[in-house]
Amino acid sequence: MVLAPNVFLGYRIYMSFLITVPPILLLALGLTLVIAAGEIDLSFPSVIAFSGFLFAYLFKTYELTWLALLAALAGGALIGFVNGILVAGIGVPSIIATLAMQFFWGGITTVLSGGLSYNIRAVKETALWEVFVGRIGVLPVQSLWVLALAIFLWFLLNRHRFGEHLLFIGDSAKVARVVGIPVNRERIKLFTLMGVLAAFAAVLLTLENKNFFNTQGQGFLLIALAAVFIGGTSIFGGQGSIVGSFFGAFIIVMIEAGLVASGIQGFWVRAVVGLVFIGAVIFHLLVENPGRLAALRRLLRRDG
Amino acid sequence: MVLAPNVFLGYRIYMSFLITVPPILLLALGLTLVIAAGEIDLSFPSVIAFSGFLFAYLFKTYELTWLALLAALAGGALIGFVNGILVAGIGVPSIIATLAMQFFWGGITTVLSGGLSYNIRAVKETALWEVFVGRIGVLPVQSLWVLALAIFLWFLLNRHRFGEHLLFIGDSAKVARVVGIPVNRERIKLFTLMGVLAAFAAVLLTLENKNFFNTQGQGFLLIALAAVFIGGTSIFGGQGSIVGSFFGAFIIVMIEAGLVASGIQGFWVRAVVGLVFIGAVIFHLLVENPGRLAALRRLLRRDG
Amino acid sequence: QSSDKPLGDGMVMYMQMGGNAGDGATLARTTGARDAAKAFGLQLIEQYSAWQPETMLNHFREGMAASPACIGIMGHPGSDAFADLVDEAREAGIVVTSGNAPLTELYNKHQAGGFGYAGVDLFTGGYITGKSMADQGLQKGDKALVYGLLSEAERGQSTLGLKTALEEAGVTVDYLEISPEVNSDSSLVVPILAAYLANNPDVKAIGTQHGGVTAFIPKALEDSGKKPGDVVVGGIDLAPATIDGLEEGWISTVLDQQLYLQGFLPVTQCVLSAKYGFTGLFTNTGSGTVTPKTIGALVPLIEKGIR
Amino acid sequence: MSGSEYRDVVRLENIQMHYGNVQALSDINFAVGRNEIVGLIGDNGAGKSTLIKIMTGVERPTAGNLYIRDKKVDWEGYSVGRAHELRFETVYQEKSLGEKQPLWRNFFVGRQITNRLGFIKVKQQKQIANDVLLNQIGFRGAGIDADSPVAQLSGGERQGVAIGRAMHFDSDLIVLDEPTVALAITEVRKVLDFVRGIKESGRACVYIEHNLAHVHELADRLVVLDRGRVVREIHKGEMSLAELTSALIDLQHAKVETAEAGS
Amino acid sequence: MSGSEYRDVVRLENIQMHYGNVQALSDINFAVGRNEIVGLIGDNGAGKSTLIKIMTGVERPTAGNLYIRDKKVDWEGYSVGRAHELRFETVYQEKSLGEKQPLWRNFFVGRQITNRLGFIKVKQQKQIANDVLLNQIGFRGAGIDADSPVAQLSGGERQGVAIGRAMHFDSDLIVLDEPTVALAITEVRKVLDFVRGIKESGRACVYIEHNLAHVHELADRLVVLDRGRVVREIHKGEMSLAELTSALIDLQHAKVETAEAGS
Ligand SMILES: Nc1ncnc2c1ncn2[C@@H]1O[C@H](COP(=O)(O)OP(=O)(O)OP(=O)(O)O)[C@@H](O)[C@H]1O
Ligand SMILES: Nc1ncnc2c1ncn2[C@@H]1O[C@H](COP(=O)(O)OP(=O)(O)OP(=O)(O)O)[C@@H](O)[C@H]1O
Ligand SMILES: [Mg+2]
Ligand SMILES: [Mg+2]
Repeated sequence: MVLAPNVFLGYRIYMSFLITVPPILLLALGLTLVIAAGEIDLSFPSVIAFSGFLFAYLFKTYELTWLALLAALAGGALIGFVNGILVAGIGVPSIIATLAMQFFWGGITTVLSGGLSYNIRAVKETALWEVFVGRIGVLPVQSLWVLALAIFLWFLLNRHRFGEHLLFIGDSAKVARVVGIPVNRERIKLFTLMGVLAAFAAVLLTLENKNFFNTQGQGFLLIALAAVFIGGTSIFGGQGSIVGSFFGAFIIVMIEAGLVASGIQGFWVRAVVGLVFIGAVIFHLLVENPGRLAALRRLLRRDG
Repeated sequence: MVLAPNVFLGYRIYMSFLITVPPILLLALGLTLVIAAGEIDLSFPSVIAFSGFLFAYLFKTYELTWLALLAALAGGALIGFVNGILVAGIGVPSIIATLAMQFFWGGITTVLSGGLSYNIRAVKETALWEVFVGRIGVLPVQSLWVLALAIFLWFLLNRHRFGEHLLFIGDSAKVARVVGIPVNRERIKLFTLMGVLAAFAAVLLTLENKNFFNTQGQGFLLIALAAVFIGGTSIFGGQGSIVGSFFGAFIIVMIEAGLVASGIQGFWVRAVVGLVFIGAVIFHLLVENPGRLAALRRLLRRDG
Repeated sequence: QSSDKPLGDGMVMYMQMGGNAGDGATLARTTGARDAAKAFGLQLIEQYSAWQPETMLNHFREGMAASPACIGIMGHPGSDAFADLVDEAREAGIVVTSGNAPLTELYNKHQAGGFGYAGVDLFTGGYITGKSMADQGLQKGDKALVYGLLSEAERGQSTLGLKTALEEAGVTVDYLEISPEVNSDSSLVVPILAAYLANNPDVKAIGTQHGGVTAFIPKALEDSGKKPGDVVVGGIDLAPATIDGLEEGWISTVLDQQLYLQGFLPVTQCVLSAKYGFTGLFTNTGSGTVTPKTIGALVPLIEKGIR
Repeated sequence: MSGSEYRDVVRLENIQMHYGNVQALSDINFAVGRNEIVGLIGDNGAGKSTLIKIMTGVERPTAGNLYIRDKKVDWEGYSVGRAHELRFETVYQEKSLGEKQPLWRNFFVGRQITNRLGFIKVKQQKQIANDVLLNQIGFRGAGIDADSPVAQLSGGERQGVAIGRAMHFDSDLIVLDEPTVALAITEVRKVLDFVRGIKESGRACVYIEHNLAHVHELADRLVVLDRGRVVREIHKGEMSLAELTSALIDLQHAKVETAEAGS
Repeated sequence: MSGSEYRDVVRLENIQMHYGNVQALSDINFAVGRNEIVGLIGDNGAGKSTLIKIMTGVERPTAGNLYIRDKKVDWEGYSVGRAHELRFETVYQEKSLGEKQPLWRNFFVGRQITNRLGFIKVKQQKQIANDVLLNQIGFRGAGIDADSPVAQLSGGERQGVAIGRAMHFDSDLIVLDEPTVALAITEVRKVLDFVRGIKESGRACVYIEHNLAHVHELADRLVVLDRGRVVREIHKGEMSLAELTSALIDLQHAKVETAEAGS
């Protein structure tokens, strides 16, 4: 950012972030809850494709708008629910279950769409478009939606019974059972919620692009996860930072753009992204616990 | 397999698997140890690229063979060691550290190679080639190497002090410390070992293809992880099945080849892979614990 | 000698399709190959490699193990990587033919055995796009961004061609590499290009040979406050969004590889060579660009995944 | 609820429990009366914890029936949450606190004070938790309050929190699995007083404890488990502490002998 | 090794321990003589476990020195593994068994019997582990042997394994943090006999226990910790059990009063 002042002084670049970040942010927020509960969801890229397809198909074929939105959300809920059943009901570890489901639903989307992408330019004329991805002045409306959702999810995680249950489940599922939390039902709810959030991200993305791409969502896997981790949510569960993920999503999107704007040469960008990523996380850790550096020095001599 | 008998009755397809599987198997074996210790490594795709580059570059430019092999292994060890320092020394959770390092080393490889691929057909004339990827009759030699390594790693995990330490660390790092295991040093060793195994996979791959591709390895991420999980190693650490990963690697490679050969339409393959994957894991679970199905039924009424 | 049975009856062909089932740079090839397979009555087995060269090599090995009549390969791994494998396949009597990226050495060696090529010369394709951009009003000394995949040796050729053509026209070229995330999900390109445009307000042209990226350039321009025609844009492939871009004037020129032919022709080559021993044909499937003026007629076909 | 008519707060009938090949409980019958303190004693591994886990909804037995307030309860619908609703409160032997969570959450988890939408009244919860910590449990440790995460507590402090929680939710049946473990003398006294208080306020308690002096003094009835079976019931006053102790030691010797004879 | 000349097995000097803002220990001096059994007592959260964790290499103090057999030890090189090498053996209050691992691994982990290449002699380890389980600890539980994973054990059985392990590696200093917790009567007796045996065989022991009857009987010297400080040392015979008990209770009352006066 420091390297390219003229870029980051203009408002336009921020408006562009306010368009790109919302879908990623939605995913990151959902993942924050999932990870806080000690689980993981890798199936969301396929929700982005599947729900995006449902929406675009219903709009293009039947000119449905609000119903298409509902169908897309229901599709996401279905995928999430299936994940939940696999994880909570059958006991498949979530990393495996959701990975398999990513394959499955991604494949189903390709089959259903016949591999085609859809152009839904006409959607721009609908009220739906104005409500979700229109502009207030220069401000993209979707940024307000995700802001509201972020606040809601903060309260859900930190102030609601459901969120507390997730935190305890992530802390120790055994303890959670013993204190009377209906562990499995909460897990099913959690995955379903994640599916709905991903589906909403899919709709925002499809509306904004006015196009459904058969492969949409696949590039979001690492980015959304990285946003959560950069934000300081621990992979070990029992703790999740909605605020951290909020900023994490912006940071991860801005890193590459910032590097590009700063004029770093093509091939270097990715290596520098890796460095910035690890640097941010280490900075986090050291701020929280300055003893680490000493520990590191000690380690290289003899281990504790 | 049932669907394409003519393909799977011939010996040739198996010889082809004995070429395709070894690099994936090496990765899966290494990951089994890593996951048994409660960690994860996502950086190996970049080791495949980086070490492959070192090997190909040194061979092409200086006609080094054994030294090029050594350099490639050393490169893998370096990446693994850095991972270890980040995880054990600084305390970055391994999923984040290795993800960032995947970006970083992948980027570095692109920078170093200038984005070029290298053709090293001349390597076929070297003793190195014969020793590692030659043929004994129709049998690819690399299959013997990985078989030997699999046996060695089985003993390392199940019968060696180091393996026992990994199992305890994966079970609970706190307990491991308290019983006197040098947790962090063992973790560094573990990641270094994983780096070396991935580097060896890189060399086998590069030798067999007689080419270094700048993007090589990226397709292995999910496949190698899936092999480990299909093999029954638990994501929760404290337990790892080398034998399971061994068969898992074959199964994962054969699933797709089998589906393709069976003439299933291209679009369906991905969806069916997902189904077979989840089916295999669930089958595993139900065989181990037949009570699950009852639990599932119960769940849908009221939660325990 | 003809009979009631179609020409390819009883033949099996393994064919590498490129990326992932249904992605923009792959779909029309699949459609073409399927149509040809239906027409000739042969059994087509599709292999998708996510553009990974080492996967293409493995797919070849697996295909060879099934002893099919023919194998259609992608050129990405290069002649050297394929050389021994193709030799082996030829010895086993399997016809091999290629597409998308030329394997000149193998073509020269095995042409007599039916080794053909259907595709553009990647460098030339890029070069044509660059020329076409230069023709749309770029001046000496203008600044252009080339956004490509030089890190992938074969696919990078088209980027190189693009860059060369622009440089020959006296344009100053900035180069940016496409990251794997953008490669698999092009919507992520928008903020990156927006940032570039903000930092380089004087840029006169953007060129890419990535189909997904092409489709999103109009959005990036719009978000950056540009008007259609402010920046000369050259791209590739006719995704629905790209057509929009052309129609609205955001995109100035697009290379049409005619991917359908890259599917149809290798199957044809296979049947003809396996049945009648014809030699390999070298077909350039695309030397033309589509501009806002010529797009109209193509739209209906594109929506069916043909063009 | 406690006003309705019933004889036993809880009754288990012909309970069997297998863990894989291990038979932890065989054919157990066990009941707790309305205003009764039942001491459950027996060797390590006798099955005491397993029994109370079944009783309070943590585990589901392989066979057997459960009656609560004389009404048969379906296992399908039974869980720890349900037991809470039925006014059963338990201090488990295994850890039952979320390590990373602050005390105020641990205190109320599963029984949060919420508004109608399920949002937690944090202030109120903290206040009550602080009150219980300071006044009922009597923590004076450096810097421990409702916001401290459990991970910072000493072994005894954790045990104290678990018991304080049970004390607070004043229930009809209180199940204590070795509650005085890890507690210092004064705290032990508090727990014993608490158990006496249960009796006085007309409620029931199941009390597991290896310290015979404690159970002997408090329990109305002692149930002795041995290798998954109820081998003896002893009513208050039937035996002196010394007699009880030697009876139990005899039991163990007998066991060793039969085991040796059997092998 | 035990033949060499030294006065104290271990000595801690001016130990400070902060956890963030919490000061768990302030300026502790604590030594254990060659053939001495030291009882460490005090309230919950007084700092007993913290002190022995520092002594045995689990935690590193914020300040202070460590002397082992009168030689100063550098904290940098000190760890649980090192303490084992120096023949210190500890039973910690927190769990110290790998849940998913079989008992034979838990028994020897960190001190495996291996060949020169580091490969474990499994048969030998299992044999010894089985022997200790059956004969020394005296498990008679259904189906518990060297191959059982810890997750299957009852609370007391786990404690038994941890102590059995400490008994087996016959060391110069044995540190026991509430070892009788969760054990049944006969097992408790075994532990007490074990501690007596330590003394008889000329070795040393630090013994933390809330049951004053036990420590009072066994310890040569009692050290009383209170809120991170050593507040009292009591030598054998100096006080009767009853005096000791009331002294400790007085101490706590005094504490409450100063705390209240201070606030
Ligand atoms: N990891 C930690 N972080 C913060 N505070 C801690 C930590 N470990 C211990 N403490 C605090 O230090 C103090 C001493 O704890 P310690 O475990 O040594 O007590 P103890 O004397 O063993 O008590 P008990 O008899 O209950 O086992 C306690 O107040 C505890 O809250
Ligand atoms: N999850 C489990 N899997 C297998 N066996 C188990 C499991 N839980 C308990 N057991 C076995 O069941 C028996 C009874 O265990 P339980 O915990 O009920 O004993 P307990 O009477 O509470 O003992 P303690 O006094 O030591 O706490 C033990 O032999 C134990 O090994
Ligand atoms: Mg118990
Ligand atoms: Mg303690």
